[in-house]
Amino acid sequence: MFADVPLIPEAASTHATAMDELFYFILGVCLFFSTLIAVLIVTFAVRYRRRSEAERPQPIHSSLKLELTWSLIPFVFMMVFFFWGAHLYFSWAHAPADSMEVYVVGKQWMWKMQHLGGQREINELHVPVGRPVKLTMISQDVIHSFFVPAFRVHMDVLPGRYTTLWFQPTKPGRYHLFCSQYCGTNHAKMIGEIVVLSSDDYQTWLNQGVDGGMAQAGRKLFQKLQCVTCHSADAKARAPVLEALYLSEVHLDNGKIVRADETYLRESILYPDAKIVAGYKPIMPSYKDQVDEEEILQLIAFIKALRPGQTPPRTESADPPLNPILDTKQGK
Amino acid sequence: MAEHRSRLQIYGIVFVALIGLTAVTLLLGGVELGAWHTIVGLAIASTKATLIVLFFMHLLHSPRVTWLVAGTTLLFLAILLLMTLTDYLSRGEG
Amino acid sequence: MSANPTHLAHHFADVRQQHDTATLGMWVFLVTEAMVFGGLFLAYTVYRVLYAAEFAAASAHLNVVFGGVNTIVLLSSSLTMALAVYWAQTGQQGRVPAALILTALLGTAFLVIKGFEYHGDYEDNLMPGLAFDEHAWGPHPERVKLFLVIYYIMTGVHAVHLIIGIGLISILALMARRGRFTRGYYYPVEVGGLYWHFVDVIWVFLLPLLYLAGVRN
Amino acid sequence: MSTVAVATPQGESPPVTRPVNYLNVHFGVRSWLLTTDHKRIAILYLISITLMFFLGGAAITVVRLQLLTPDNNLVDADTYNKLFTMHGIIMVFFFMVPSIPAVLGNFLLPMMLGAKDLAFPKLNLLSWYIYILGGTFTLWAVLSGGVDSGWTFYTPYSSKASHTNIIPAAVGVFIVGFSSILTGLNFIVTTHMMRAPGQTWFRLPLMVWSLYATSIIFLLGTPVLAITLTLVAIERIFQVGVFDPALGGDPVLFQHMFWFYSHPAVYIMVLPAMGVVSEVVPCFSRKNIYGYKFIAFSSLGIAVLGFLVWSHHMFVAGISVYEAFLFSFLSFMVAVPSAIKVFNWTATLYKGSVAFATPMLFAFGFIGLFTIGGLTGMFLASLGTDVHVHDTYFVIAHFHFIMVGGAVMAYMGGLHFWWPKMTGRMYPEFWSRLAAMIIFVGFILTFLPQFVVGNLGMPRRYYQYAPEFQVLNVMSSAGASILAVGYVLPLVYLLWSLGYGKKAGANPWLATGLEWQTASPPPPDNFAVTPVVTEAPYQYSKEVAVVS
Repeated sequence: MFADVPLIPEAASTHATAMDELFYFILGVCLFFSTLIAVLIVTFAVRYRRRSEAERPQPIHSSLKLELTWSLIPFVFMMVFFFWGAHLYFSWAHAPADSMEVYVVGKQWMWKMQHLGGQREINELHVPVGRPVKLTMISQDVIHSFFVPAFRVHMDVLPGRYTTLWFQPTKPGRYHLFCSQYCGTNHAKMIGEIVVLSSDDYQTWLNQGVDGGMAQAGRKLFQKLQCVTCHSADAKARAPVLEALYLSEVHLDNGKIVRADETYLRESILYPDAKIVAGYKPIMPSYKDQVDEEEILQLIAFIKALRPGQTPPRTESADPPLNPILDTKQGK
Repeated sequence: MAEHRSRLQIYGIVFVALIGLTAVTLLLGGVELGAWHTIVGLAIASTKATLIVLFFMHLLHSPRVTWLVAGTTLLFLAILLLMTLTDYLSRGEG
Repeated sequence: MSANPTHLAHHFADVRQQHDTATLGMWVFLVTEAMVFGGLFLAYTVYRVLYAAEFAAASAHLNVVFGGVNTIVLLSSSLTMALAVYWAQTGQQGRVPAALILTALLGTAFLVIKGFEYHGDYEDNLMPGLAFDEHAWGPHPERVKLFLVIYYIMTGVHAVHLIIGIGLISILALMARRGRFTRGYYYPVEVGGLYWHFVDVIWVFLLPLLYLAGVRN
Repeated sequence: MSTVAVATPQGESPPVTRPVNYLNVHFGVRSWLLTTDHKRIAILYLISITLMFFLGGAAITVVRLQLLTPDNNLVDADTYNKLFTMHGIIMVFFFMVPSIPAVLGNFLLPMMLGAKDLAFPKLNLLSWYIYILGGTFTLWAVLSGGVDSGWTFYTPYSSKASHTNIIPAAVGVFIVGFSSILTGLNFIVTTHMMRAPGQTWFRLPLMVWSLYATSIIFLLGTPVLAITLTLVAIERIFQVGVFDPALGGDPVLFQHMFWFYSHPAVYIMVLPAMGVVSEVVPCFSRKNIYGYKFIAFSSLGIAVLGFLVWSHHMFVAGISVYEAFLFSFLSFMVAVPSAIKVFNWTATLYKGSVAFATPMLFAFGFIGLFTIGGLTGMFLASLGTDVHVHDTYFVIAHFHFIMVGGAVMAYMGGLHFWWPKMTGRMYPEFWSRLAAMIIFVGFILTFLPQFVVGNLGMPRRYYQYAPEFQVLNVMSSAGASILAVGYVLPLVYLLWSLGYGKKAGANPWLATGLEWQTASPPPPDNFAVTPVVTEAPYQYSKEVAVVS
């Protein structure tokens, strides 16, 4: 029974190896100091135990030198912990530019993943070994937290706002995914697995039953919702051309300039009047009640992928929308 | 008695100053001052609050411990506000 | 200083100690009050930083005339309160009840005006949940509502404090009429005054923050 | 000392004269419920928080039973969530926060200062009634269906998603906050205004310094929690936006406001514990405390720095990277004054005359467990490692080492140390030493495995878990059962000692400090004659006058 009781967590990402070094360094320092204090207390208590009720030890007055010593030595160690930890956190907070992107929606009590290639998963995420993966996450209801112990990564998933997380798996296998921010009744069941595959296996997995990429799904939505009527390829149309928009600078009618990132795109779909592009009128209706978080992510994926000349023609007959539900029980 | 009359005079001056500053606040409400709009408004409010605390609440003639209490309050209000705002003002940076 | 044994609690050495203790006690209590409002000021500040435009727009719709008049009413009540303390302290006990009653009346006037103001806010569709026009505020009506909610909470919490204050001052007025206070024993008036002035100080900050967040024309 | 011996009331054996003390000066329920004597109020608090402690303990017993197997169905998910919420709310707000301040602090502070009572005795009684009112609301919330938000009340779960009794529970916590505020106000004003002649700041026992520092936190932190819970309640009742992102709010702001109180609340629990240890260690080493001023100022340092570290609960909550840097740095800073204290207590033992009486055993337990708790805090303050262990059992283990291993140990130590003073009776030494050992062993067995299982990745608040975590959870549950024995045992023998314990003299430990210079139990006004203080505390090298 005890043979398969792990005592240290598996390390399966680049973060994990980097963090473990710091973890064991802190552990070593802490063990040293707690042992030191324990040994001192036991030694003093035994060595100076009361042998007679008449004992009256001499008073000892504190020495400034000693006080400063035991203030400064811990302080130095703590500064090492701080800078080392801050360094790791900084790299943890910034995903490499060539990361593979995956979109995650958390809801009570399941994880929904969408790949750019259109693959959708529930409570499971397949990723290739050795590539950085960046998750863009949002919650549909309360706060959740995306926690993969083997990768040493952890990030809260908030309603109304994107948060991101990245990791680079180092060995194939299946790893726990936990929701670690208490989210209600089945919090303990909001669990899943990250499946890390070798490159070949990942290719095989990718080719299984995919019906169009995420951007493709977004493209269909774009037509279905009639976005294309105004956001056409015509620069003189009623709404801005969206080609090559992602991460470009947008000039607003109030003179400000914003970067067209995911947050901006999301806001423009839900609250079109919030930021008006210079030269256009605020005529776009809000799509707040017509799209859910997953569909917003599909639209964003479409806009991100939209290169010059790729805006769908207005006349193209729209396909019927994809059935976006993999899990029919949880249908919305 | 002369000292008493002078305290009444001080109250009178403080009151007039308070009313005057209120009038300034209200008048400035219609003036475009840009970023200074809020700063001026709060500066006037702080001045008024200081007058009330120093004279009406007798802080000026209170023992050191009262100053300590008042100072501590300001310090921790500043901690609460500024250290939370640090988060909001630096979000999206770095 | 003549110790008045009927007012001196058993655990104090003399009247002076009792007076200073009570005064310090009120100051320390006001620390907690300041932190209560501190939490509200924090919420206000954070959302104002995030939603400056909506806050400015919504603020400009509040009735600054009521706000301004109420400021003057409250400042006047602070003056009468300060006078009450002064007269109690200098032995002019005969004047204390009138000053206290005037203070309480001014406080009540503030609340009445505030009531009219709330009513006006209701008629102007500035009351989320009861009367609010979702379409009158551009793309982000929820941010406007957030401002209004904070406005009602801040003024509401302030009003609650004022109501408590009016109660305290009325009791003090009653005690003063019955001749309870002397030059040596007037700390209840002093302590009540501290509380009253504090409530005034809070309002002094609420005026520019709530009514003048944006430029008015 | 000079207690006045007064003839006992008629009807008892004539030759016995019994001094009037706070317990026998009046009798009857009314004399207790309307008392303004700080010592009686302390006893009222003692009874109430003991009740709460066992209620909170009962809740966690079921939790530990549920966690014996990975897919246990002893209780369902909802019940489990309500149980750990009940445990958290009761233990934090109704036991830990008032424990040492409202019981030992209430009893001792005026005596340590040489005063007859706290500055505002009526407010003191009021604070107990407020505590009872708050407790009633919370218990009502628990009994009429329960609360499942966790003691942290995170929005938007608490304000929108939860269908349980959030409002009454929040109202209970809101109300009980005012009990802390009144206690803190009383302590601060009393310390400033009511010191006996000659009782200067640097002659104060360190317990007073730590209670003073604690009171600062009570006053500055509690109101922010009160208004935060009010905002949650407003959002929930009127369905208007304050923190809900769907209504324009920011749930992270709730976390800022909540932790502005709730992180310093940890120091509310541990600072008074440090005060107790600073009294017990010199007494049973017969030494002046080493580094008096460093310990005194480190208490104030902890109280202030404790307010500058709250965002370390939010490193993965979506705050800015720079905010995280700032708060990580400050979190390490607050460890320095704690380290200073531990080293100074250790140095006090050096060349002392160490006696292994029960309070000292608890103090040793405190120092050891607090050190482990403090050092494991390094993993949480360091950004790199917190990203992994955040919201896992590692955090649970860490704060239980501080709060239970630290604060409860010291509370038990203090209760034993001053028990003779409070009751006039000695507790049985054998049983109490046994209890101290059982608690220590049970504690280690309960919480050490939780560090391991947390590092393995077991999140907190899970009613079922992955099978590989089972062995460690079984160890933890086994430890908890030992711990339960350790806590029930003192309840039994302390009650027993009320009737059968050996009579304690005024100063059974030959301790210094004004509270030991008056009779046990003390007279209603504490001192027959107002004492005059002429020297620094902890003069253990002098021959202490034995008072009977």
